[in-house]
Amino acid sequence: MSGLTLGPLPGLVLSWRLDPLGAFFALVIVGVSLAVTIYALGYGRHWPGRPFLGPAYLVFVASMLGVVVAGDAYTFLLAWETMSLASFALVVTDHRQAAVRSAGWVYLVMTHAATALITGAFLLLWRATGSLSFAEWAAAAPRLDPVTASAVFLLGLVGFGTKAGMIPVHVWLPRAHPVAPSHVSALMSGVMIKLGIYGILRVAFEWTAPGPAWWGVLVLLLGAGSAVLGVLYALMQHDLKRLLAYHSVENIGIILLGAGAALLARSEGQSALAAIGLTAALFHVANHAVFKALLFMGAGAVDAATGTRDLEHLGGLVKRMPATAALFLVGSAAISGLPPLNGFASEWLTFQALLVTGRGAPALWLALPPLVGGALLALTGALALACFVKAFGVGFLGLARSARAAEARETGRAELAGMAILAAACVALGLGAAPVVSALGPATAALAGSAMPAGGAVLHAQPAGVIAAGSLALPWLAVAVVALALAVPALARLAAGPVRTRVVETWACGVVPQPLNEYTSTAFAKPIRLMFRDLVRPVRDVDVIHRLGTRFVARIEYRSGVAPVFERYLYRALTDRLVATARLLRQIQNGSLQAYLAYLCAALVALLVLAR
Amino acid sequence: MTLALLAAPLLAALGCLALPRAAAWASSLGALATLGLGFAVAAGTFGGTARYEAGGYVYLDALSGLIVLIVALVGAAAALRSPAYLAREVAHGTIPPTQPRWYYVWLQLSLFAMLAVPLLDNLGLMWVAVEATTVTTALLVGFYRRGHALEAAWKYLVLCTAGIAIALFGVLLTYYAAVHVLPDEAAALSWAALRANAAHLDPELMKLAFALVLVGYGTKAGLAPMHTWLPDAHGQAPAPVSALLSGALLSCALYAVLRYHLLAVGAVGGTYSADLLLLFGALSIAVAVPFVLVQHDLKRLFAYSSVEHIGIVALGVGVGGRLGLFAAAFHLFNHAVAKSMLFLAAGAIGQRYGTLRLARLRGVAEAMPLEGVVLLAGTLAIAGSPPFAPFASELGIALAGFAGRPAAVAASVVLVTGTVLIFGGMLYHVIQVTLRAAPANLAPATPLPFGWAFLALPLAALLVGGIWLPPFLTDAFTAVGAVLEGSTP
Amino acid sequence: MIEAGALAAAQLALLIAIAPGVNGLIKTLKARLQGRRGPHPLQPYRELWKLLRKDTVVSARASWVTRAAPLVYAGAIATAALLVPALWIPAPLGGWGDALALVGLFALARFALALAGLDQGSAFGGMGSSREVAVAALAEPALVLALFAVALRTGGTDLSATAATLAALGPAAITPGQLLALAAVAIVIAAETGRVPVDNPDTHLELTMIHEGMLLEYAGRPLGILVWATLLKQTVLFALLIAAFFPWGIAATGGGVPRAAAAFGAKLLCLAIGVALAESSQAKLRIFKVPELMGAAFLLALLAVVTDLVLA
Amino acid sequence: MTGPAVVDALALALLGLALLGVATRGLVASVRILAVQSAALALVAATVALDSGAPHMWAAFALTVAVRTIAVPTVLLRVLRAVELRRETRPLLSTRSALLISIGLSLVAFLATGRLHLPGAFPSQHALAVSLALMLVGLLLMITRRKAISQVIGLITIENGIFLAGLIATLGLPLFVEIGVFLDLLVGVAVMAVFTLRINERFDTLNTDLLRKLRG
Repeated sequence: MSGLTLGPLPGLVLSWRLDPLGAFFALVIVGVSLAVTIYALGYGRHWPGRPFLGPAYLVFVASMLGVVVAGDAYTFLLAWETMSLASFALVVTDHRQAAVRSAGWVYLVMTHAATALITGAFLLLWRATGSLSFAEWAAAAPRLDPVTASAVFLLGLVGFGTKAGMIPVHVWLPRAHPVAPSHVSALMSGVMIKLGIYGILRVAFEWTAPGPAWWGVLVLLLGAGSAVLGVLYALMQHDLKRLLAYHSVENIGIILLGAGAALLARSEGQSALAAIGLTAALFHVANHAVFKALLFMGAGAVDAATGTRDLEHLGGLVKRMPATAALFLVGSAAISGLPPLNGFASEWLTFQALLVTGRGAPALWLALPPLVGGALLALTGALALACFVKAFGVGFLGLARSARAAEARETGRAELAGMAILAAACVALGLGAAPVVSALGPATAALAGSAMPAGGAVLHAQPAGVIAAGSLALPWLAVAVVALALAVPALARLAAGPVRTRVVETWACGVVPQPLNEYTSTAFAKPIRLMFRDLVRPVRDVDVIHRLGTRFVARIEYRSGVAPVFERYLYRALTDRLVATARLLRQIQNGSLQAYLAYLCAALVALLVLAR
Repeated sequence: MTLALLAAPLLAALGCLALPRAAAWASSLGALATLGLGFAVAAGTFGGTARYEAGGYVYLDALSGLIVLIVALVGAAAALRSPAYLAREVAHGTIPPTQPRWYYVWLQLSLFAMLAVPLLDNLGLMWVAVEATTVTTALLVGFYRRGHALEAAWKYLVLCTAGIAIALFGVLLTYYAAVHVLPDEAAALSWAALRANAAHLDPELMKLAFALVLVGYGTKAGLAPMHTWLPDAHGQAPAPVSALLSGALLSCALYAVLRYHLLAVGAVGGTYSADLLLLFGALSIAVAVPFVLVQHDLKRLFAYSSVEHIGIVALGVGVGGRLGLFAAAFHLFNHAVAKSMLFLAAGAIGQRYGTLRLARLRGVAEAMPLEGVVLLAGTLAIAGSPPFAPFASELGIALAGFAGRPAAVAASVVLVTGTVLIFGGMLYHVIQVTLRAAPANLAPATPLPFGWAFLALPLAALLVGGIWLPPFLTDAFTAVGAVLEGSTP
Repeated sequence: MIEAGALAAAQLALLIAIAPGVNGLIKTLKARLQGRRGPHPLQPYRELWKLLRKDTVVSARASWVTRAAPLVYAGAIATAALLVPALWIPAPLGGWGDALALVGLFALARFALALAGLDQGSAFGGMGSSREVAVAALAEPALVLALFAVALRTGGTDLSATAATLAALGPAAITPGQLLALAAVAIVIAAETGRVPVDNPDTHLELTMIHEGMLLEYAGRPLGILVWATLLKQTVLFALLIAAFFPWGIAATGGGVPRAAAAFGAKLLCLAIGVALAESSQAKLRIFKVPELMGAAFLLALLAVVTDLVLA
Repeated sequence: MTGPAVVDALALALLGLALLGVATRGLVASVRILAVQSAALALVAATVALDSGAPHMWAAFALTVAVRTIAVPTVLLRVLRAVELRRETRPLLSTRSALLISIGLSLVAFLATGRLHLPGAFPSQHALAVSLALMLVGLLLMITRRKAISQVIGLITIENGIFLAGLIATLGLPLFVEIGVFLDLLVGVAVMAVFTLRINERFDTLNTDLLRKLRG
């Protein structure tokens, strides 16, 4: 593949290679991009004159492929940053709005800072190995000294983690994803952030392997934190796309839980266990790519049809946009981890990975993180279910909460085709979980040293030496659920005879139900908001506006939200301090020629003393 | 040919004096001639062999060639852009119609001085040439006789004259050291002769001499903490002059520092001068950070970025090694191309908006698509974002640094950290400038002719340069690296 | 194949058949404990039969989600009923799904019902859905951690294998960790089945109900299906408790089934008495006190894990 | 007295004059001190010329007298008269601290050059240290004074230091270099004078405090 000798620096030739891991990611990129492109063919009609499939989009997709086929650090960085810049260009499509510009800037700066951290990791590897070739790094990994390895790992984890949207370096993600055109959000959230995972896997499993146990523990902690906080923040959102963006944070957390378990198992030399965790992580990468792209496209269709993404103004779309609703429901069920769809399959594998890793850990402090991680994964799954009951239930069911929503029209054929492909993929990846896991064998074998055993149609989390692990045959469960669900009315009819159905108005204590009576998105999330208030720090603000003195209430305005903890206490504090320091340092250039001459004199005197 | 190269701007200056009406044409012709001859002269040096010309007064090696190339390119761009730019200033009434003629005279004279710096073998004459650049460009900086421009020119003049005086002391000390070693007094200031005999020079004396030259020429090159004139001068000069100052003048001054660096390496040995370059390079990067983060003027923003990049080049030379020196030469070239492009874009924007205050510039991407794209992409490029060429050169320096001694590693860490912070600051401002909605009361657009040649072409070159370098340039930077490594006599 | 199908049908029929009875038993016992006569233990069968024969009423606002939800709910729970070994090992679908699949199927059922709660645009349904998913979110981590605690001893999440391992151990299966996990699962089951102190299954007071809120718009046959499926869910959870903590007596061969049936019945009776005692001795919690209870369950499960790890 | 001893004495006198300049706040007096300084420099040139017998040192002497002792002070005095300035008001440092610092700077100069071995130079002990000290003191003058004209005076003090260093190099610098340096100096001072006048015309003052608009 390296017939072309490109590269501006001496001895630095752009190189390409495709190994099993890269091939897996390339497949995800190509598959999802294909569906998204079909969708965008129709979606672009809503915004005439915008180059939705223009050069930036093509460069974006191509550079994502470039990232996974890059064979050396320089090629990788080129593709990596091209990907970031192209996606930035797409994010700021609506750049006249201040929020879009600010999101674009935050995104660009964070991704560039991340690139710098990645570059730092690469520089350390270069110092240690004298090469920029990924293959040579992998070959030299066992000889890497532990301090360098840990530094590389940490730099890579934070750098790639930023792209992946790992908490606490996630803040760009919920800003940038909602403001981008939806097909771009779909690609960014579905595919691009996964390349952060790609990088983490390369760093942790190939270039620095094998590391100490605390790496795995750290990744587990970050994964659990991202998963739980991500889903909690998602629950607090009313903007459908922002909600989906926070779910990306959550799912990255789930992927990291699998990867962390694998890292931990590998540090203990148990490659058979590591294979389960890694398979779970990779499988979830593909699954999240599929259903998150599907959901973002659905949100885009809703946005285009109703002009809003605010759940409080949606509702009733299941009747106005039945196909979109059905496809969105498939995505919702998949992301909520419901059998027999793909989300359940990979989460089940993650549970198993956490369990077997905890079981196999040699010490209590190494066993507890994966096991508690499993519990937090359960919490995440249940909260995700709550969130998508909210998203689908409030957004698509019940009564329309706004005129635009009441008059929404079904989206176009191209959009539906794009979504249908991915919805079908959700089902296929779930039912075909066992063959998918077998197909992931080469990639896991390359990274973890062994692959999960292929088990025909049944998925076995059964590492050697464990007698009774779990197994899962989603096709059969699906058959059972469907058969029994169909049998229930048949049996009831058989036993009790036919009955008639009457259609009447919903009971609302005697009045005709109004959209105002419906449970809102805010109200739906309230129990969870209160239960987890110490974590998410909700804020609310009630303004009572009076008329005629204080006797008559004209209007009550209620605003609620979540305190931006990370933004306020981490980033805002950091940037404020930076800017304050910068303002202070700007006194250097105080306009006084005398001061400038004094600097010159001071430099001269210092050098004179130094040269002595 | 070298003499022809020197004669071209001089003749053009005379032409401007003699034919006041056709001054713009004379200047443009001179610029074209300089461009062509500069290319030819530079190309002749990249083979890797050094040679004397013009009776021994001119010494040409790849390092001189690179500077000649940069001066010719940037100088030609500035001179060719000037007529349209000045015509607008005259149309706006900013300057009286009789004044441009003097502008062209000073411009061509400063081009002459800048071309002389890399060509002259004699260190004393080189000093004279550097001083001549100060005097001529100071007149250009103060060309708008507004208060701010005068203030900037005054500070520029005083600081650089003080600096250049210090450098002269360094030249004297070098002469002291040499005159004992080299019998011929004329040879005692010949750089090539000194380089050949550098090992015999008194190390203590050369240490002091290098310190003085570093502070002296460093002032001119814009190395912190002597950089303070730079943002004022770059900010207040007419845009083509800002481009010239940033792209060509700083390179010339740094060239002078590098010549002494080579002497110091030969005489003192070890890493004395390289460490000082690392120190000043890192300091320049660090000093630029706060001023880029909090900034109110577009051209000053780019001026501080110039401080940073000259620092990066100095740091690259300080790091050394084949890769580091190649990358330093590459970076010097990249900076000259990118920064002159950005200053020209800023000039066009400033004329359209009637201001350079960042708070009042908005919607450039809509109002002036070419300038907007170039501003945004060019800022990304100069801020060190892949896939543009400056990233490649910065990465090369960082790679060399990380493979080097502890001081180089530390400096590289400053490099990486500093560039990230500066990226954040520059992009914050430039995104606001380019992407906000444009004001409604903007003057109608009248694009400057050949905008693409001055803006799009360099941008494309920077983009390609991140992926592929023409063999011509690879050879050039390799040869410069070889000179800086000291492998050619 | 046919034999396996017959066994599956037998277990499913058994669990479906006894589900209303178990609830009737609990109600009767509760009433007796509270000094009332209470309803007949077979009363639930009569009510279900009545509902299944009645015409149904559907909201004009409802979509196909309202129609499909009972079927998905019932289908998912019936499938779950095939994953638990009740009288014999292995469970009918033993090799095809484990304890986590069971949790997943319950989640599927909950998802369908919670959506149905929002489908008619009524405030009560939304409230029920909202509370149902919130409480479940708190219950699930404790459940999974408790299952992990069991799995740490028995080797995995396969319920048939778990039951077999524990049954083979006999009284040695009782360990401190196991008891702590049992307590955790018991609390979770109270939440999952909508029992005191989390929910009161006997009330229809709008502002306190959780599960009933989602069913409010259902009537006639679909309501009957939903109620029966909910009762089946309770029985399946009891069976899970039995299989994961005290499966002694479960049949490994066809000959052991009668003895296993007796043992299973006795254990169900014990559970019914326990539930009745628990429901009679405490009041329903305010909904925002529920997290504390679930936190306690989580801590118990965590302690169970730690105990298992330390003692292993 | 031998040549080197005379040069040493003159060098110390130059340093003394420079310190006197630091202590002086009258502008006309400062220019006169500068002229005296330049005259002393001319004497150094003459001494070196006598001692070495090099003909072109006499050229240096002549140039010094012509440019430094006569031309430059005349230009400066004329500018002073043109802008009607008398005193350097409110210097940034008190005279006492300025003097203390200039003594400190002189010590640094002696320290930096103390160990230097000047093989080819005129055998004077202090000349090089004094020339470096003159440069630093000149810088200090520029730093502490507010008037544009004072800064030119500081700059010329620096130039004097450099010229002293140049003189004691055996036979001076090569002639063409020296001429170039002289011309440049002349042009430099002329351009600075032009700007001084333009600034005065624009701001109605030579107080550089007003030249502090460009910041940050």
